[in-house]
Amino acid sequence: MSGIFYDVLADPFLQMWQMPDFFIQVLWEGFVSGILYALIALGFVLIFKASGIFNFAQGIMVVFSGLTLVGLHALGVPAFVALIITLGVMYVLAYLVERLVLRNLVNQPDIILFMATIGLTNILIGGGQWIFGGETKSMITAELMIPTGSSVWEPGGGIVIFQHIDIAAALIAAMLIVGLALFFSKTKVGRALRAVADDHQASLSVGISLNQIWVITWFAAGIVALVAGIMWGARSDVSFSLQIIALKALPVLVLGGFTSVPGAIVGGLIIGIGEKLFEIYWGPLFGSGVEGWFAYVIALVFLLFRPQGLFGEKIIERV
Amino acid sequence: MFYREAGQFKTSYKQYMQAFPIREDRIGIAIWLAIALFYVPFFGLPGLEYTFAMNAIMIPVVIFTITAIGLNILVGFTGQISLGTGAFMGVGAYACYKLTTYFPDVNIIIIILASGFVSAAVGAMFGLPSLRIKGFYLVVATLAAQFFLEWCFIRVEWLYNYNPSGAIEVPQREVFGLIVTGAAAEPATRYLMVLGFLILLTIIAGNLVRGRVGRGWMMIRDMDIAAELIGVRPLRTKLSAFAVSSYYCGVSGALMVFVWLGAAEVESFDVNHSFLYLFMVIFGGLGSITGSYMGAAFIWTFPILMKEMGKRLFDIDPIIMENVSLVAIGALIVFILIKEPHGLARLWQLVKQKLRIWPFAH
Amino acid sequence: METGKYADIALQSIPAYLRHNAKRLGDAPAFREKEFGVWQTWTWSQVEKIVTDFALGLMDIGVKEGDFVAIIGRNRPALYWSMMSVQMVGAVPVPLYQDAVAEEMGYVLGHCGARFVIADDQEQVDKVLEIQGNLPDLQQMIYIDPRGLRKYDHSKLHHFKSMQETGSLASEEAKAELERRIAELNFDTVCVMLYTSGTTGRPKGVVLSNRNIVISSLNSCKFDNLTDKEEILSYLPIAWVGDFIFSFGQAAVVGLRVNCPESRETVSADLREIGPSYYFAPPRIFEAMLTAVVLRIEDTGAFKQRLYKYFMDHASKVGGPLLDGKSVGFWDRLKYRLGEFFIYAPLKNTLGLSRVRVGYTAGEAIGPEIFDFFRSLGINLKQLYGQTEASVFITVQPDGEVRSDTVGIPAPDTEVRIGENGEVYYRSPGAFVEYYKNPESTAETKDGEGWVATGDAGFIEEGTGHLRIIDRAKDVGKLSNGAMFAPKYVENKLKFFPNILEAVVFGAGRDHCVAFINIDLNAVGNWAERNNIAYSSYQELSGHPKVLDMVQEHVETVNRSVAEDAMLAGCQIHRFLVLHKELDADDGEMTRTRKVRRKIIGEKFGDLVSALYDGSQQIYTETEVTYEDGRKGKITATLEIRDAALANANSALAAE
Amino acid sequence: MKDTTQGYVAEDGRHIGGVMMEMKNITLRFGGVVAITDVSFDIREGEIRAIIGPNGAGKSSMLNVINGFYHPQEGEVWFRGKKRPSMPPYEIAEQGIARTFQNIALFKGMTTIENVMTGRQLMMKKNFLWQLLRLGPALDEEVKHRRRCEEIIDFLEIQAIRNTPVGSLPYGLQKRVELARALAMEPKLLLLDEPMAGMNVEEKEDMSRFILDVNDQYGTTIALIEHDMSVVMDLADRVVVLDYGKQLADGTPDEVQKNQAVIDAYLGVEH
Repeated sequence: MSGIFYDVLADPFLQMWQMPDFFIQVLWEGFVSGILYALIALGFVLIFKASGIFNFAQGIMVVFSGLTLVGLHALGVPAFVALIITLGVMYVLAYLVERLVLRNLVNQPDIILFMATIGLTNILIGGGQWIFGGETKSMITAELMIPTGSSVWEPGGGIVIFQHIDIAAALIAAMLIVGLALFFSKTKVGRALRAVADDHQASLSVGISLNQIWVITWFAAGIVALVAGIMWGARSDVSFSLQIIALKALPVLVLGGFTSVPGAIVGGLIIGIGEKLFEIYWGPLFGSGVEGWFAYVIALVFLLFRPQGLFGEKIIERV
Repeated sequence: MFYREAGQFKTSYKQYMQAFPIREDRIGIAIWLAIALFYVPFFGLPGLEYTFAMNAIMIPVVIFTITAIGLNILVGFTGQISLGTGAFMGVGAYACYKLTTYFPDVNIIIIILASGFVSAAVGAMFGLPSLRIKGFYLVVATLAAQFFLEWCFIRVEWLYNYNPSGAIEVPQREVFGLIVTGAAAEPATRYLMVLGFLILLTIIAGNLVRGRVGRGWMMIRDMDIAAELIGVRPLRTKLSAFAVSSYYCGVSGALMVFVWLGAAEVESFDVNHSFLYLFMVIFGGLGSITGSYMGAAFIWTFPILMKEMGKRLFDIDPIIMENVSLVAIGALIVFILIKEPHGLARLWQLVKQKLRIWPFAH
Repeated sequence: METGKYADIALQSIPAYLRHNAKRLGDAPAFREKEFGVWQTWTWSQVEKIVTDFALGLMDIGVKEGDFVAIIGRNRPALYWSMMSVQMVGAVPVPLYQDAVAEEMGYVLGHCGARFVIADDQEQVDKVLEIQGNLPDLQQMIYIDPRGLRKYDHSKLHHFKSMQETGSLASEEAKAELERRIAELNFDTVCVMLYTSGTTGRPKGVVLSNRNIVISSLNSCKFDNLTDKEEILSYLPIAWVGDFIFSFGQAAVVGLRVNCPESRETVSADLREIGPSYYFAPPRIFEAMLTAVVLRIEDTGAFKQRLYKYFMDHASKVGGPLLDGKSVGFWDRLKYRLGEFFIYAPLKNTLGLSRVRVGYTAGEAIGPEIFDFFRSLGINLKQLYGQTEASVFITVQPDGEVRSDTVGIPAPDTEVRIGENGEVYYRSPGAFVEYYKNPESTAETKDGEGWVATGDAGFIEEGTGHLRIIDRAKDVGKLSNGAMFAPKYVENKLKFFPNILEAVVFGAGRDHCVAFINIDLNAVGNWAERNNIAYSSYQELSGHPKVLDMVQEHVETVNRSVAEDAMLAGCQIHRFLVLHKELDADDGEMTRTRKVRRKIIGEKFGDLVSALYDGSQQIYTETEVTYEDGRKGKITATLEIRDAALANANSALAAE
Repeated sequence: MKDTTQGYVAEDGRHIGGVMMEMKNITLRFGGVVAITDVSFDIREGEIRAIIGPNGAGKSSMLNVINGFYHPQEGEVWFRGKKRPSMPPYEIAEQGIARTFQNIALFKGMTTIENVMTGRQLMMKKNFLWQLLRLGPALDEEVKHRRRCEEIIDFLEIQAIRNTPVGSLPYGLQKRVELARALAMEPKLLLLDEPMAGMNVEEKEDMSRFILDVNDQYGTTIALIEHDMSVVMDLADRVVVLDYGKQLADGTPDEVQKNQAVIDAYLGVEH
């Protein structure tokens, strides 16, 4: 057996079988980037659920929060103080967005709001570069007491390396998700947020104004962005090219559905693991670099068969 | 104020269906055309150095106006959002490059027009999912096109004739004995060439959007279910919008590389450019050809003028000004969406309306 | 007269002119009508074909020479053509007011014994059907617009189009017969019969011959150099002599281009589109335009208001003189040019008057500030004085001799004299033949030498030779102390205030004058809005004390102005009230041309008149009204009566 | 079995033709919810047919079935003597069925005339090349259809709003524009979804007049749904009454009004 069928259908699996340690390593790498995709997607979902806005700026918020943190530290602010100030900045950002943008665009079509968030993206890019400069920066990993180094696992003679940063990333992400879940189910504000997602009128009965809800969700999305920014920054570096990578949250959303938190996580993992596997085992057939588009094409194919996403409900069109 | 419409009555539908039924509008257009054709090529823009005015402003603005018209057909007239514009322009550029390689003797104008068809075909292909998916989901589909095509521009070496630099370098070509492409081409010649394309493509776009085809697009945009119940076939209509839009993008991409840049790498077609074009369309006005002109001119010249002004007046570092103008454009986008979601075109319409009923207010 | 003496007489009937035009102007536009969104255009040759075919169709259903054929509807080409066709077959067209109620229509149809009716649409057809029982002479009806008429019994009902088709298939004998009939038309054939609404009593049928119409039209066209390039908008009732002369007589003899609006609601929009070069409107339309301009300017920002005021002030200074060709200083001229660009031209454009070369107003006295406003913009607006019996023209203002307080010099070929009682008499080629079936009235109005009494009192101004009209001759009465009583003169002065829509002055045989005032809902309503005066109805607004204060001020201003003229000083208004309802033609209080019927009003509101004279401060009254749909109802009100301050007359005569 | 070829004579003397469309035992479900249960009736050439019922009676669903937008789980739709397979909406439009919508589905970005022109979309055939040149045949075609649309605009007396963007029109006029758009399709069967909902008395009268005029002038078969019984009684030749998805009665307005089940269903619900 030879030719294209062999290359596509048999050889990659054979490789996986022959080098299980490498396969596990690839899976792990994919898992970690999947977690990060999921985090970014989570930010989208939070905002979309609460306000129906497709927040294109979520990706840049990741970069912006990371930059702010690093930038503050570079100015001599101690790491954890900088972290708290950055949280404050994200709150101010959420507040300003609500005040200056959302409030003025209530009842506009979704597409207008979407485009407004593209405008917001521009502001954050320009503003970020203006204040912190456009060059690549390293994350203050050690200062934030994020473990570095690595552990090695040797299953059956092979070798699998686990970066401590990655483990930390996975754990923090998991904690954040659990935290958010608790926030939504246990706190009054969280329950109100869920109510709003179903019915905008409901918020009034809970006694929280829609405007407050928006600030809270945008702030929550900001926190998620900050965590993603730190973790991602620690793995690679903080730079504006991250923004393009952050766009991969979109295919994640397509897979998981725009309003589903579990969907975002599952989608993130599928994309993260899938694209690593594809890049390593099938990529050479195309000449590498397929990571750039794999996620989108998968999402596209997926869309054609299940437009509502993995966890979405079937849409009944009405006249 | 300038309008004298009394006595301009229409005795046939053809008169009504002209592009500019009001005499004063026709005069206005004629004046603009005269400036564009007889003043700019010889004198550039007032207050700016000639070569700079042509190379950095006029030529790209004309080219991007074609892009903006194309994107507007898709986004503004048909309501399908696209973030793949940059890549579709790339398809046009690479197609043009390959065609000149294979047909070195064919007139470059014909080649550029033909390369649009390649782009149209690719655009229609990526438009296929639009039948099943709508809105934000479509954004993902067009991003897929963007990133996949970007990847192709790097990995498929055949596209750039296996040039080790990975870039396409434009050969010199002549039209009517005048050099129009390559470093030796005069700015005025290149400007007039792209302007010629713009005028032709504007007329065609104007014709399309006023007729059956354009109505089909707008029906889909405004209310797709009703459109279907009236007999519009959604697939055919959407694909035609994707194809026409991509044709415009393809032609403008080919012009961009061949007549303006002279050489190009994949960066010229990346997703950031796609955003830029989308801004032009939003800012100028969704669903307006006039708006595409205004949007392209504004979004392109604004940062340049900011930089120039910053340098000349306050001696500010151009990089800072670039960031300032990014923020400014972002803020302007938000502002215009809040104040007038239909962009500059609508503002112009309001002004025009005021002028028509001057001295009254309404 | 320089013009006149039967300018270029060649042809003796309108159908003859139609043929002449078809030859001379062939493919030039003759009629336009806005329909289906565009101005449908017919050339003179097309019109000739349609009119001839329809005439054959008329013969086919039995129209005979001398028959009366009623024409009812709004201004549309098909109705003008119908009149031509009717004339072709030797019958007499009788245009009627389209908004006349069925019984008014019934009287006219019965009086002339119309055998045929050509109606615009279902509404008019229904009206005639309603009264056909009382019309033994009526035989067939023809309609233009088939909408809603499909299910009607078509044994006596025909569609204009289908008759035209029948006509086009007519036999050679029929065609020859038509030619014979056309050939027999001459100056003495009756051209049209127009019913005058008459300020009192039943309408009278004024018979006008081809001589009347053709010569009047020719003379007047020559007077103003009207040519076949002129665009006119036909929007005034087709039954009114003015429209008949402008849209039919003048249109036929020189080939004016007649444009008919899309519907009544779109007249002002259509006016803007067409931009006529020759325009006629009664004073109330100019007044409404000015009111609208003033109100719309008030809605603009401070800058535009100042700009407007600045240039309009300048225009009122030099606009008139410039139009009259008088010499004006260079700087003033330059400033006027600037104003032309910023204000005058755009204003004329929005009003649709940009291209007006000759404009006329007549029928009522026009407020001087209204008249001057339009002239200062550079619109050549002039006045004429005329009536149905004169085929319109008695006196006209030549270019360069235009004033708001005169009505001009005698029209070409027209002689004017003032009778002993001050009444104006004229003799002209346009003077009517007779009142149909009414020899007494004819004899009362027209003497053996052809002099016609206008019924108006006036005098010829010394030096200029211009005629000035005071009032209806019979309305010029005497107060019980013998002083002159000219109610209309006073009423007009009152009506020049934009806030006052109508005024009715009483005083004949009494020792002083009193008045009813009708406020203008538009103007006063706007005024109320600006001054935060709340009101829920016309009645409430008209009774508001502040409104009364305002009206009182106007009345007292008029008193001062009236007192300046010693002869009329007795006409000052001592007491007045503001009526609780608008005077309305449907209630018989006004004529269809919106002239007040003083006598009828005096009788109908007798209680109010006596209250005005008995010194009471308020009066309760009940009034019967007719609603738009024809139902009748009753409204009640308690009206306040005010005393107005009187001015001292400045001559010894009045002081007695 | 009803005679499907012979027509009948309506109250006002109009001759009503044979069966145009027949619904046979239609049942429609959404998931577990049953919207329509075993409903059967026919629509005849040239008649004005009303489907009435209180809110939630399944009228709109029924209209969507006639319209081919919903495909019933059980039952058959027969159109002009043929059983109609399920087909995409645009093919239904090609068969000559036009409709208006309860919640007005005008093209908000266009003016009145442009909206009406969309109704001619199916009849415009000139290809893309002519379209982009907008010359010769394409322009002639455009003019021809524009003229037809203007006639409809004239017919519905909306000349004054010809060039107004529809979004800024009052509700009643929007309804009229929608009717104009449907008429521009020159449909054989016109479906009106609550044509008078939300209108004041005067607007209702106008709309009734237009519906009658359309039927009279163009001979269009009309099926309309309406929840207000009084409106329908003067308008319709025959009425089907639905309640909770079930058919209560079918007959002339007089018959239906006397039907006890109908009276019961309407008592306490309306009026």
